[in-house]
Amino acid sequence: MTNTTPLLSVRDLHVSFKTNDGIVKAVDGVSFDVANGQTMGIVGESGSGKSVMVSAIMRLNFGTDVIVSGQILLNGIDLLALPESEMRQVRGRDIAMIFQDPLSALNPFYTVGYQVAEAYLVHHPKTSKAQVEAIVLNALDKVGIPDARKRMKSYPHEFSGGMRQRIVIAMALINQPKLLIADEPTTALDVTVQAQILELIDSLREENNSAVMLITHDLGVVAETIQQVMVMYAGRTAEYATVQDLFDTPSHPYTQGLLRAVRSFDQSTRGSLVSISGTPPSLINLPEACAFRPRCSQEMGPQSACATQRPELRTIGASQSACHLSADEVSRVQREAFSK
Amino acid sequence: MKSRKVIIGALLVGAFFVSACGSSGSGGSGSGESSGGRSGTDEGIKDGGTLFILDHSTGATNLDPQRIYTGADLGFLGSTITRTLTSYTPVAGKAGTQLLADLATDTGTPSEDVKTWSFTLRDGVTFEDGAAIVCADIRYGVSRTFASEMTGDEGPLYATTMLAVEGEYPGPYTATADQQAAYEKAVECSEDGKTITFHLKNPVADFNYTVALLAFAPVPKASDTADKYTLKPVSSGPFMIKSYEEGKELIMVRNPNWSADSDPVRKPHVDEIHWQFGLDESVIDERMIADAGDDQATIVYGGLQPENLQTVFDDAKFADRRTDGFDGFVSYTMINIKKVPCLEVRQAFWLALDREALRTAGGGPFTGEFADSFINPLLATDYTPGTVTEGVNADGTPNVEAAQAKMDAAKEACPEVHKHATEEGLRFDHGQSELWAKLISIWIDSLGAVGIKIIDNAIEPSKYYATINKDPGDLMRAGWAADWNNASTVVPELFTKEGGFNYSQNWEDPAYPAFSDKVNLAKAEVDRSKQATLWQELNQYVLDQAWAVPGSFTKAQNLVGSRVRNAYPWLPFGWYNVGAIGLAE
Amino acid sequence: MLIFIARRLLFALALLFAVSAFTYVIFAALPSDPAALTCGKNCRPEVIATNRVRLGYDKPIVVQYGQFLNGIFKGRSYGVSEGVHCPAPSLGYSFRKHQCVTDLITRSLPVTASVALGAFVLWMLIGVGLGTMAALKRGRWPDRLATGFSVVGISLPTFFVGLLAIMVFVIWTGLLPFPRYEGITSNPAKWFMSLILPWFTLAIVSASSYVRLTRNGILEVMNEEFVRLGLAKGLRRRTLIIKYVMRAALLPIVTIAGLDFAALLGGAVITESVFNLPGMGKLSIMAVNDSDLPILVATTLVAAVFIVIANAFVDILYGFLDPRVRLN
Amino acid sequence: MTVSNTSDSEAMPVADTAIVGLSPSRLALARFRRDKVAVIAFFVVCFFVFIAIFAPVLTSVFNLSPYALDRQALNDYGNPIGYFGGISWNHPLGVEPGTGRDILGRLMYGARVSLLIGFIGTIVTTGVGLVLGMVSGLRRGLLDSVITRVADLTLAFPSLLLIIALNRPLTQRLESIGVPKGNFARMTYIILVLTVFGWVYMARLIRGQVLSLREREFVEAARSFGASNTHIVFKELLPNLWAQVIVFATLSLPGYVAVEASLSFLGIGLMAPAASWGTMLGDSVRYYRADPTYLLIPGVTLMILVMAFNLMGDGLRDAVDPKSDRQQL
Repeated sequence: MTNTTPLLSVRDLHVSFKTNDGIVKAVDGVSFDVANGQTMGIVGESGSGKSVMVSAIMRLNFGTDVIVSGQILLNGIDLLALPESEMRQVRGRDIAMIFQDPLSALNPFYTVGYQVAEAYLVHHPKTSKAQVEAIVLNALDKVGIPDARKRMKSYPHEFSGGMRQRIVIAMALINQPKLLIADEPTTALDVTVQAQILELIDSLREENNSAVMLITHDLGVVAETIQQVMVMYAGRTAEYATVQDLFDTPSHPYTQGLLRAVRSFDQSTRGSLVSISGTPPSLINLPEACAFRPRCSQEMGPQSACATQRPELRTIGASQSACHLSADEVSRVQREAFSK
Repeated sequence: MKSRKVIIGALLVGAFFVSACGSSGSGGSGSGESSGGRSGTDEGIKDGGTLFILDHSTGATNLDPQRIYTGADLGFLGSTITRTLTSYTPVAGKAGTQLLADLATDTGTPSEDVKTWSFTLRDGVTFEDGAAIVCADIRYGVSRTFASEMTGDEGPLYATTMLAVEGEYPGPYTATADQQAAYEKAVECSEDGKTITFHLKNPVADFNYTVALLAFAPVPKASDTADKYTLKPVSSGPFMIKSYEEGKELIMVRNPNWSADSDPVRKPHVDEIHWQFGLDESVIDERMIADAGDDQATIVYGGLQPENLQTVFDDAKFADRRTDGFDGFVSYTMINIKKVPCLEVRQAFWLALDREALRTAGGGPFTGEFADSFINPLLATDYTPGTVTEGVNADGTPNVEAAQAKMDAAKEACPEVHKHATEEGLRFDHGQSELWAKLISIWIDSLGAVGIKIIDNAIEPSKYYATINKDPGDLMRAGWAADWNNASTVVPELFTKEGGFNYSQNWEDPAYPAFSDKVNLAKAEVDRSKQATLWQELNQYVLDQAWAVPGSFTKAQNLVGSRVRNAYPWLPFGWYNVGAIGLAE
Repeated sequence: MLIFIARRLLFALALLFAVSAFTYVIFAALPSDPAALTCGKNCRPEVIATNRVRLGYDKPIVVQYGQFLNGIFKGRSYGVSEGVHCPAPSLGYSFRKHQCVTDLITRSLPVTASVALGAFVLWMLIGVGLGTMAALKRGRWPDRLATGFSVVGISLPTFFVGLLAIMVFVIWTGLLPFPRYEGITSNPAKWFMSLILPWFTLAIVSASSYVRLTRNGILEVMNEEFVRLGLAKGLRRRTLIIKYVMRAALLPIVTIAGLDFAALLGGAVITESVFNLPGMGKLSIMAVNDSDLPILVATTLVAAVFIVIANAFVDILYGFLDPRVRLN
Repeated sequence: MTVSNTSDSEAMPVADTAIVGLSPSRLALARFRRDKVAVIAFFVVCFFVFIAIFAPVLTSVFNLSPYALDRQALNDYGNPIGYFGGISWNHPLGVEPGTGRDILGRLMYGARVSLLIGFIGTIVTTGVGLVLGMVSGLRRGLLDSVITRVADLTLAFPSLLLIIALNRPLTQRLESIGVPKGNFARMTYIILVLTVFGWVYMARLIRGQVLSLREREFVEAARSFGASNTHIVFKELLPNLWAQVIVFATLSLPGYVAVEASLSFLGIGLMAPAASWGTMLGDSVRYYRADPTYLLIPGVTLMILVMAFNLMGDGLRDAVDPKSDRQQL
């Protein structure tokens, strides 16, 4: 936790879906804070609930079959309690979002200039045409679209993936939001472009003094720009720490697994990718136990707390971790894991 | 009586005939004749108004006089737009078959040897454009029946068989000058254009009935559009065609150039006749039963559907609007003698066929009465009850025992034919229709009971004649009505080699020459009562040989709107005298 | 864009040519002897021979086809003696109906067009309306209702719907008069009344599949990332549905509808049969029953022309409406 | 906005993991079983198939011959005696007007025709479409463009019109080349034209699939190992296509059943005495006022069968392809 007053404060957030198979608890009691100007990372495998959670923050997933509870406080205002009309004002103005796939995130039927302008006009309806054009031009310039005046009349399919993501970013930042949520913004892009986009996001964050929530399943990608990291597993927080601490002394076996995967990928040649064995659990009717137990590298007996109790988040070393292992056991595991 | 024929083995002509006379049967419980009550009289009739005719078919079969050959059309168009030299008396009952002078001043003057007939045209007879009708118009009209491409599938061929034209005559469109001259020698016009004289190859004692056919109607050469003439023929009668749209409506209005003085036959009452096509049969019946609005001034071309007969005839409130009567047709099954040269098998067929079931499937006793002759009783002079094969049940049910006995006898007498009938099977040609889809199983079942195998050959209607002319089967269904009041238009037509509708190939039968000689005798007989006796004997001869098996004297039922008057069944045509129909207030 | 249009039109033209040749050959080659079909009970070989010449069936197919094409552009005379002439565009002459086929078709086409147009409007309203409603209220009763309607509708054969409609609305309740086609020019009110049942019959059956198409299309678009982004921008739900969802979802549906409509113009065979409407379908059925080849060739061809033109039109339209197509 | 969560890329995998470890077909089966409507539809289809197969046995056991005339059941007008088209103990669904043949018996025999045409038509059409689609997708080049052009041409024709128009001449042609005369030839014709006009849709679907599959890693990989086309088709492509093929076939089957009925209604299908639902409907049209039951019974039966197939097909599609709409939240 940081000492600054949090911009965003999420408390005990639950998001579940009703499906034919039963209730899926996609997000199951997550709490965290994001401070002004801070970049926070949320890391986890596919299916760990990251994207569902950020959608919930924007209230993008409020269908009939979705149940959301808890609190999402933005500057102390509970977004979950806002009427839809006011929530609409929050979207795009206070919180903006960048999507994973820039190829499909832009509406193919309208020019990019129109779409960027639209993002501005929603929240500034009375702006004159010329003014809007100037603002849009400026925004496109800022994200590095060359020849923006001409290009704004082009359609999305006429741009490359990286360019499209820049347009999405321009759109997201045009209202200078306090919080920018970037949901795996680089996954769909070429490796060479990935770094550029991340740098762009970071520089714009600084310029606007916005907070950024960066969601990714790839620890390696984010190490440089992030201050605080939350690792999610099966809809729950597994570990919550600063980047430094997380990398140096990961306390949750899952985090350790993730890190091993990253490092082995970095070092080894192709083909010997180390990953965590097993697949993520079904989120339907999850037992009151540690969700990671079946895949955990530590042998835990059926009578242990691991098998019967859900681990609460607690401080272990420098970070907070939801694991039944004692601090000593954790440090022993840390040593074993990284001495090899 | 009568006139007209159509043939259909319950096919060809569409729904009306299929439903009205599609099956066979005789005797049976029968239904009382019904002549239409008040609608047949002129009670309360007032001139003016519009008469509606509802029709299931998509258009008139034909309006071209030279191509018309069905009773209802002959009567309908003859009474409205097409005049002929002679016509029938416009009254109900037997008197209706009496011949009257129409365009001619009298019913014709034959020569001594009845090989030449002359008719003199009335004064003041005109076409719809006011032009006088002259001999040349009639001569031109008659010449059109020779154009085979025109009459190939339609009109009667009496002109081509009776007229003494030397050499080939291909009709007016393609004839050379010589051919045309030869024709005009056979059909002669007087200098003043008032008298027309027909020269015949053979004596025809009642040629003046022949010319009552619309094929002998006048056509103004200048207006002849050949094939298209059938869309808008020029009228000589009290009505004329204002517009005709196939699939929709034909509108007739009064012909201003027709004068009642010149026409002793037609007494029109209504101003317009709207003939509406393409209506669903069930819908037609439904409207007639409901009798609302214009439908009160409506008659139906076609007749009631069998499934609605119960509604109409079980309820006395329809008594003044319904008619039920014989339509002049005899339905029968023709047997191909070349393929079934065995009397026993033919008789077995007769005995075994379940005519009662067939009649039920076609609508019960209303479809007709089981026939004992090919000559319809309406031809009173020529009809006498025939003697059918012994054992044939009067109620139309099969006599399996007797039939089996005949089959057993056939096994001895003509084993090959027996084998053909029981093993290869007899191919039965009939037109494809929904009703026949049902009837055929009755054939298969009832004949199968005595071992006769039936091979169903449902032929699509448009190819019916092309098919059977090329490749006749063993059995064929048909119906026939006389062209005029003489069995000379029945017996020779159906059973001589020269006949226009003989599909029995009975000239292969050793019994044929005797028959043929006697027919020639009968044709030449000028004494009408002697001639009638000969026809009766010849009819019996055919029954004895079982060249064909009579089915039934068919009936038709109709329902007219409540304001319709003068809608009496006109015997020569088996339908109403439409031109004379009027409306009550 | 111009090149795209030109190429598309050229392709359509080639297709038309292929279709016409194919149609002509199929019909000319198949039946045993079209001339024999013209023959009635008085059938004699001479008559058949005469008719064969009159109908032009004595010439090789290629020549016949050439004459046919020539007739379309220049008009043509039919028959040997006292022949009849049909002015261009002549699609043949029916000796059974005694009329130029072109006349028959110009008379039937308005009927079919009336049927098709009304049914089209209705089915789009019903189909797209219900489909949209179902998608927007997914999982709730309007959705169930609409999907239920669509399943039942898809499973009902057109003729059965038509017959039921007549039975219920005309015979049992008498709510509507007996259907009888009336030209729109001669009596608009009667025209309307006479077509209500055919419209609904056709519309119900077609609408059923459009409910599905629309519903699935909208749901699919709703799941598109760009719709989420729109939402995340703070766009109103209504704006989003109209500008984002409907625009994208309806484009393919409208084009399918265009093709369906064109196909219908060629003749709503079953509906016209059930309701006795003198349109293209009924004309074809009558021609089939009469083995009236010239009419069959012409109706098939006209129907094919509609389909080909509609295809080209839709493709070009797509080029205008969907920016992604423009570049290709 | 209900758009929501479904779009969330993580929602689906979550649902899927519930039954993780099952093979795709077992997985599909499990999903299908959960779909109550589809299961009911499946049993309805089975019921009809059972009746069709055992029609001769059933009709003789219950004495419901489809061909036997029953004069006793008709009045003098040839109309059925009794209410609702002569429904009685002897004739549970009444009798045919005019002949007194049993309607239930005829329906049972009619089911054979409908299902036979439906199944054979589907199998042949699917087979032809599958082969041509694969050839077109794999070979590309000239063969591909020929097939594609023929497909374009086929779609340019008004199919129903041509089916009706060519019915008689083609049936005769078939008979003249030795196909047994009568209903066999008629059925052959129907299946033939259904195939001629039906293969295109299947072929297009398959071609598209093949084009995208052939670019996928596993096919590329197989190719790089020098796998033959046969290997690729049977080992790499078909296993990835079967689900779509089956769904497509199931959904097109009811269409063929309905087409048969429509053609028979127009007088183009089978001819009596064979009983088919279409011919029954065609016949009953004339009686729709006098005997509406006669129209309703085959009509409703046809509707139930077609609907059952459609619902079963829908269920199957959802089961093998859970991304389709119904499974979505």
